[in-house]
Amino acid sequence: MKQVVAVIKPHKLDDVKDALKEAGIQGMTVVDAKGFGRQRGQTEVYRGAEYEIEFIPKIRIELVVAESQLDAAVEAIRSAAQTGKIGDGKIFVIPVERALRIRTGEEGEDAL
Amino acid sequence: MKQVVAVIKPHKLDDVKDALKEAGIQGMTVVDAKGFGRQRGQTEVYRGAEYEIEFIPKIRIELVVAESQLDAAVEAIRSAAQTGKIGDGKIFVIPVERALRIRTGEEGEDAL
Amino acid sequence: MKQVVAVIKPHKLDDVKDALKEAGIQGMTVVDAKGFGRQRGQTEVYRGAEYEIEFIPKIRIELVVAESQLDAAVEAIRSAAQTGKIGDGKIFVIPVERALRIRTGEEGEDAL
Amino acid sequence: MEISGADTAFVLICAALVLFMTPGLAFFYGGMVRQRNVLAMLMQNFFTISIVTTLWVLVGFSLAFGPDNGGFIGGLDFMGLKGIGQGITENWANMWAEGNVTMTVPELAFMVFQLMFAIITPALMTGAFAERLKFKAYALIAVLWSILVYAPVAHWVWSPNGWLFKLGALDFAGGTVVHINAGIGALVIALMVGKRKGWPESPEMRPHNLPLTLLGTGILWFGWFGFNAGSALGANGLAVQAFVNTHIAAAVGALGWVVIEWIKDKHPTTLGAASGAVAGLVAITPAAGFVPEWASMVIGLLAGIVCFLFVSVKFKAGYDDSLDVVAVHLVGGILGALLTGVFAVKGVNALGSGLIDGNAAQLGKQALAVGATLLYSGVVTAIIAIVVKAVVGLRVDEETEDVGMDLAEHSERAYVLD
Amino acid sequence: MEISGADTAFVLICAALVLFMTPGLAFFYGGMVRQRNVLAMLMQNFFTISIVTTLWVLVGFSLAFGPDNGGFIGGLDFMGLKGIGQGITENWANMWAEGNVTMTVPELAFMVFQLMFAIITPALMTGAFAERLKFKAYALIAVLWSILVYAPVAHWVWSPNGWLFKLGALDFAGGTVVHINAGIGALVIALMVGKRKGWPESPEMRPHNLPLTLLGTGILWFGWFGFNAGSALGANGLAVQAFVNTHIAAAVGALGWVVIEWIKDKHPTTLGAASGAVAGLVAITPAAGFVPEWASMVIGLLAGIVCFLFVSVKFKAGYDDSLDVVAVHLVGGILGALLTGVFAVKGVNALGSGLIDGNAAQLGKQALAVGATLLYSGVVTAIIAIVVKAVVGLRVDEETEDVGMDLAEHSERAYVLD
Amino acid sequence: MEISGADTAFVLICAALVLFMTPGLAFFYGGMVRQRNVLAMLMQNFFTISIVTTLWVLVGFSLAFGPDNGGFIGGLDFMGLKGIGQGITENWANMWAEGNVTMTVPELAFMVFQLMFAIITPALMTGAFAERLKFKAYALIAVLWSILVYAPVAHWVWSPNGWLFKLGALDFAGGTVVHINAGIGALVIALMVGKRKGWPESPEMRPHNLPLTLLGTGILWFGWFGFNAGSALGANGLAVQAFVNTHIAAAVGALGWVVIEWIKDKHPTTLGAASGAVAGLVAITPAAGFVPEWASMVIGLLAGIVCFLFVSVKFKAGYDDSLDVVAVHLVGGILGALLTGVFAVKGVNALGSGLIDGNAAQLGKQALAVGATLLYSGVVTAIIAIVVKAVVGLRVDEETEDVGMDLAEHSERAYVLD
Ligand SMILES: Nc1ncnc2c1ncn2[C@@H]1O[C@H](COP(=O)(O)OP(=O)(O)O)[C@@H](O)[C@H]1O
Ligand SMILES: Nc1ncnc2c1ncn2[C@@H]1O[C@H](COP(=O)(O)OP(=O)(O)O)[C@@H](O)[C@H]1O
Ligand SMILES: Nc1ncnc2c1ncn2[C@@H]1O[C@H](COP(=O)(O)OP(=O)(O)O)[C@@H](O)[C@H]1O
Repeated sequence: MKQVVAVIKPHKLDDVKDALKEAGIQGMTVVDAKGFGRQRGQTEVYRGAEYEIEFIPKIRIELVVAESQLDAAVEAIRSAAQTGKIGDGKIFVIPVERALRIRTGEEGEDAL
Repeated sequence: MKQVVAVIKPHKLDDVKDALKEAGIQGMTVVDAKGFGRQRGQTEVYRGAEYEIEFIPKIRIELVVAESQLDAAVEAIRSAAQTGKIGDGKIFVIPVERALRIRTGEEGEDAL
Repeated sequence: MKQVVAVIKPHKLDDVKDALKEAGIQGMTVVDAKGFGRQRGQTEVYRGAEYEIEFIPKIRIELVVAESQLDAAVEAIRSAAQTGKIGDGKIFVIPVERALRIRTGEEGEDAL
Repeated sequence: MEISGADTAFVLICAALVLFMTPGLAFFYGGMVRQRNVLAMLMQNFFTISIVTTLWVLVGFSLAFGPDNGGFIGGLDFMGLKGIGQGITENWANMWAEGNVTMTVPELAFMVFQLMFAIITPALMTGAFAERLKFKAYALIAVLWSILVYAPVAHWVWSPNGWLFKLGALDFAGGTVVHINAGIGALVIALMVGKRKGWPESPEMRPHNLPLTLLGTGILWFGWFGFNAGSALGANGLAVQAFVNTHIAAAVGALGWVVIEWIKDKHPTTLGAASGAVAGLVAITPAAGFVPEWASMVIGLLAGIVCFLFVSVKFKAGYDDSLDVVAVHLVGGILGALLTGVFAVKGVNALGSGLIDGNAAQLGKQALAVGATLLYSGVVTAIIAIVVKAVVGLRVDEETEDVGMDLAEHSERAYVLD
Repeated sequence: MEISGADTAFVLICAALVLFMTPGLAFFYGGMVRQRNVLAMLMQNFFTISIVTTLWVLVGFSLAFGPDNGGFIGGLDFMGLKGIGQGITENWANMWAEGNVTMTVPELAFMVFQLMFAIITPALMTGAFAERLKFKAYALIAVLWSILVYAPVAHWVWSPNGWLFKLGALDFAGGTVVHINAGIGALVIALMVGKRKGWPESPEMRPHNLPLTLLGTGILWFGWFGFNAGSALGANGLAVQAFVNTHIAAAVGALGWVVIEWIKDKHPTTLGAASGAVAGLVAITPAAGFVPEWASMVIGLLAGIVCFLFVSVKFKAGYDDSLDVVAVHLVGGILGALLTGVFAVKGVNALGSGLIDGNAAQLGKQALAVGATLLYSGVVTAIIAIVVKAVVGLRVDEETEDVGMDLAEHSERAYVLD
Repeated sequence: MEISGADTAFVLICAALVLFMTPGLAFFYGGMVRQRNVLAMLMQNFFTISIVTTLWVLVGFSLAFGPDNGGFIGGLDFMGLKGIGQGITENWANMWAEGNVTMTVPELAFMVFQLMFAIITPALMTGAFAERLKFKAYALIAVLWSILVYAPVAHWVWSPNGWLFKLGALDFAGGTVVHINAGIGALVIALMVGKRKGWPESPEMRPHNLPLTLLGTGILWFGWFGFNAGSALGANGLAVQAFVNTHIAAAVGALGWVVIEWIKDKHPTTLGAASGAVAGLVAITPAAGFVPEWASMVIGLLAGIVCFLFVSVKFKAGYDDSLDVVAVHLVGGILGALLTGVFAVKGVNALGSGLIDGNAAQLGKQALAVGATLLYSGVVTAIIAIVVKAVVGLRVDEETEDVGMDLAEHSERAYVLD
């Protein structure tokens, strides 16, 4: 099993979710995040004082998938999240040793 | 060392924290999250327009534990977070290569 | 590639970001978190009822770096985030198998 | 009879101010509950306006101020506001003349000013059983309570033929009718619906939005000028006196609460300042048009201290009065009602004179009014709660408590923040 | 001529109340949009105050209430408030005498009271095209609309020489001038600017802060007393009647909306209570000083139910009226204008009598006033929108819609929470 | 002496409006600080009400309006409001007659109306030293400042025997007494307490809740009608004039600020609209009852532009005036005081005539009043701050600044959101 962590633009969440659903992914967990990277943030101005905000609103998605679904999941995210403009975000893949469904105690791929 | 990531129902946080404390776990980091899975969200209605909200409020807990404490930690979370109803959440275990306590610079299991 | 997860004090975020920038790190993703650990929270009092709040506001930083930059990144975070007082937080290092830039599809260290 | 333009302008604006208090109360309470229940709190308060307005027009006003039945309740002559108009009829003037009251504002102005009081009184109760009473149950309680509890007690105290009015009990703007009445009702319902899950140990039970509570406090303070000064029913010296006393008691009430908590708990808090101001306002309500300014200071100070100290009783006694309606409104109301009997002086208002003015008997009358309200409201509220429990149940189920009433009862979420 | 102190006090305070409604409206609307657009919503509303005040002083007041030109528009004699002063000149009094109106407050008081109406009317429209209209475009629309649409329609209905005034169309406080006028304008602009990206399927389009919306509702309700009762232009029995009717319709409007949605959607909602109250207030506006209390109940109830049912039309018809300005203000306004023609009775106000008072013709006059306003405002608004589109464009670009107007248009972020 | 019902109604409601401004100010400021300090901000403002009310009743009112001592300060005859009652005594009337003022409202009404001004003035200062001044230090400063600075300056300007009153300096509603007074005091304390950690480079110093700030703006605007129009002390033509001028200046002030920032910074902002409105309100305060409407436009416009431009001075000069009390209140106040000397015309108010009315000398008097206030308030505030620093210290420790004053000083958290 692998953990896929994707950082995407907030307004792409719905598209990504739909793409993952279509790819047969059953679950994911998301959190609101702020990203720092090449993308320049909108400048904010309060009473004439300018603030270059280096952290930009992002969504962090995390999903654990079976090895067999990994490529489909990554591809689903990539294609749904891509706008082609700077700041589209990243996908990382991390190894997972165990997975467990709290409700039933099922382990492994059954838990996903 | 292992990283335990658990996604649980928000109102179970206190119970889980207490269970982990009892199991001898000294620290953890939590974030507010939204989960997508089998559990159906509450429908929201605004001026007659219904919204099926697919993302449900969850808490994401993350704790790094020594190998020796792993099973105790997983079990503590599982038993405290379980309601038996759909949406209880998941526990994932991920390998950790290094740990470091910022204050002292201690490394490894001493850092936890 | 490695994922560096750091939990730090909120008011240290700017310092840490600057230190990472100087260390040549190009990107990171942060989320607001609450930490449980040795540090005691401020007691809150509402109409005479005292609440010992065990969860303390923290910032969780996550960055994926090339092996070669790992030590520099860890050191940058450690030195910038350190106040020497309890609750400074932790740094964890986790193996990453793949990285992908959504915009371009680049993979591996090029994606960072 | 002639109406006075100045008095009419004043009473109308005051009525608007009192109406504004109910949203104010909603925010005051809403900020103190957990995020997941804030809309439920707002809904109970806003919806009270709808329920009570409808009932008051149909029958409540008549029960409270219609021609008297034995000093206990008004008749049905004014049902649907029959005969209540844009002027002052002889009929109406005569009724008030019996109580030595001269009306200078249109009947409908008096009606609507009183309506605003009828609205806020049941709304005050919502703080006690917050975060667990079914909306359906609350709606039913509000209907029954407004007719069976509020209207009679208002009649006793403010109708020129009410038995407490005739007895000479003093209640300028609603110490008994509003605060004690709501306070005891709130306690009874809170007891019957039981404690919130996790109360009192859970740290979750913290206010979710104190700026919202402070907003409510600001609106309440502002509106309370209408409540108390408007109760003079004219733009005269007495209104000014009530206005000044109201402001002083609120300010000193906040001072009292903050100072005592600073000493006891080591920190002065904004919630303390807000609570103390409201405690001062509650306690001065019955006294506002009867006591001199220095007495308002004393009343405010005592209210701030006593109400603060009383809050801890709920932890010892084990009843879950979520937002301290008992400590603030019941205790503050009783304090104010009794102290009116102490500090009223003829020099301020010819109609009332208390202990320090050489009239010890007044204190007895005040105690009687307090006791009668406690007893009547307590018993009838209990009966209402029993009936409502039987019909629709009082309490939401456990899952609703976990998920929050906003989603489960109202299908809404208060904040959708990125 | 003598001015009346009581009437002046009343009208000034009412003017302050009406001004307070525009921030209230900003919060009512601001709470309903997505977080990323809340400041844009607030800005459009607050800035309307600046734009309209400037124009009204310079020229708008004169166009609306200056010496008549054929019943259609006022002359420029009062430009820059020339001749409008702290008292009542003979000139001014005579102008009103032609319409059988006796003025008892200073000219400037009337001017500023009317100004507050001129402000809120274009502000009402902002809810319809929320979350996508460029600020620059809105500012331009507000300038043009205020002069080309609002001023003439106000003249028709409220100037003693306006053609609808002379015809005897009844509009106590702005059913046609304010609500229908804004409602049809809002619809036209919403149609021209097009749907929001993702509407209606995206679950993102939920209100981001309902307590803010409820705050707006509380302020609107409070301020509406100034709007309707103040329209009596004096502290008299008629003001009291309007006050009472206003309150009743708001309360019953909320009741109506909540009950019908409870039946249909299974849940009573706070947004429903808020919406119903506003619907009731809209519908009673033209009627407040003409109908008896029971009719206010009927009007409020119908408004709550009809406006709720009408909300769904936009989904079927496919126009994106973001915050239901059409369902609430246009439909509520038409309902109120027509029902004024049904329920007006001489016993309440000698100036108006409707169907139930034996004067069926009134209904025709009301329909004519409605139709004329719809036609004129609809057409002129369309022309304005076409012009503005040509000059600066109407709609923000897609990226702005994604990122939010607060950041893109105003360089600000509403909340910076830890 | 007879009191006027209309004037009493008006002044009482205006007093309520002015009281409401202090919570309004709390939200205006509270929205602009970082989340971790919002409650501290609210607390300082709300608690000012308690402190000043208590002191004013005990001694402040007497010092400001008691029988004169050399034009500098009032005597102690009215301590504890002795002799101040529900009517108008001959004594009182005579005192005012010396200044050619005729009082038509109860003494207590005047007292409480003035009290509301005494409250908001120190509260205005809290914006300058926000996010770092100890609560204990603030409380002490408020006590001393209210007696040693506010009361004397109020006496100079508004007591019929004050030296500036006699000199003929014009200050309709508090340009010197309120805004310049608070502005210079704020600057002195801000300088003494030093910069916030991280100022000005940290992006953290952004407003945390602009809708809250806009709410404060709405309340301030609404309340300011009471402030300025109420200063006519009666419901008369002059009150109407002041009301209209106030509204115009606020609206045009917002316009001025937004337009200049739009040009300079490329974006029109909601905070700019809010700030400009307040700047306009500040500048019109001394002038409201003396100048014609067109002059209010000029004053508002200049205020919006000048105050905006002045904000940047703090970055150059290096003083940390957190929320721009200097740029808005000090600069706006001076601008307004001087422009009153320019634009006052006898046609508006027989009591004042300025440069354009052929009375150049008035400008000198205005400058003298400004200078005297700056000097006196500046020096005495500095002494107070030195004393308070010695006794309890001014500044919170670094950890408190990091964690936030809400938690460290008040043991509370503003928002507990899921
Ligand atoms: N090395 C990294 N580790 C973790 N997150 C990163 C890293 N680099 C970028 N990110 C995240 O990805 C987002 C987008 O990166 P950015 O450099 O702005 O553009 P792009 O995605 O086009 O490369 C950032 O805002 C940040 O949240
Ligand atoms: N594959 C997954 N990866 C990450 N998180 C998941 C995954 N599947 C489920 N979750 C999280 O677990 C929560 C519960 O899952 P759900 O399918 O609703 O019920 P259950 O826990 O009973 O299996 C989800 O809301 C989501 O936050
Ligand atoms: N085992 C752990 N796993 C994950 N996060 C941890 C762990 N232990 C501590 N933390 C995080 O680090 C923060 C600081 O830890 P704490 O024990 O308070 O002090 P210190 O950093 O000085 O050891 C905690 O608030 C928590 O967020």
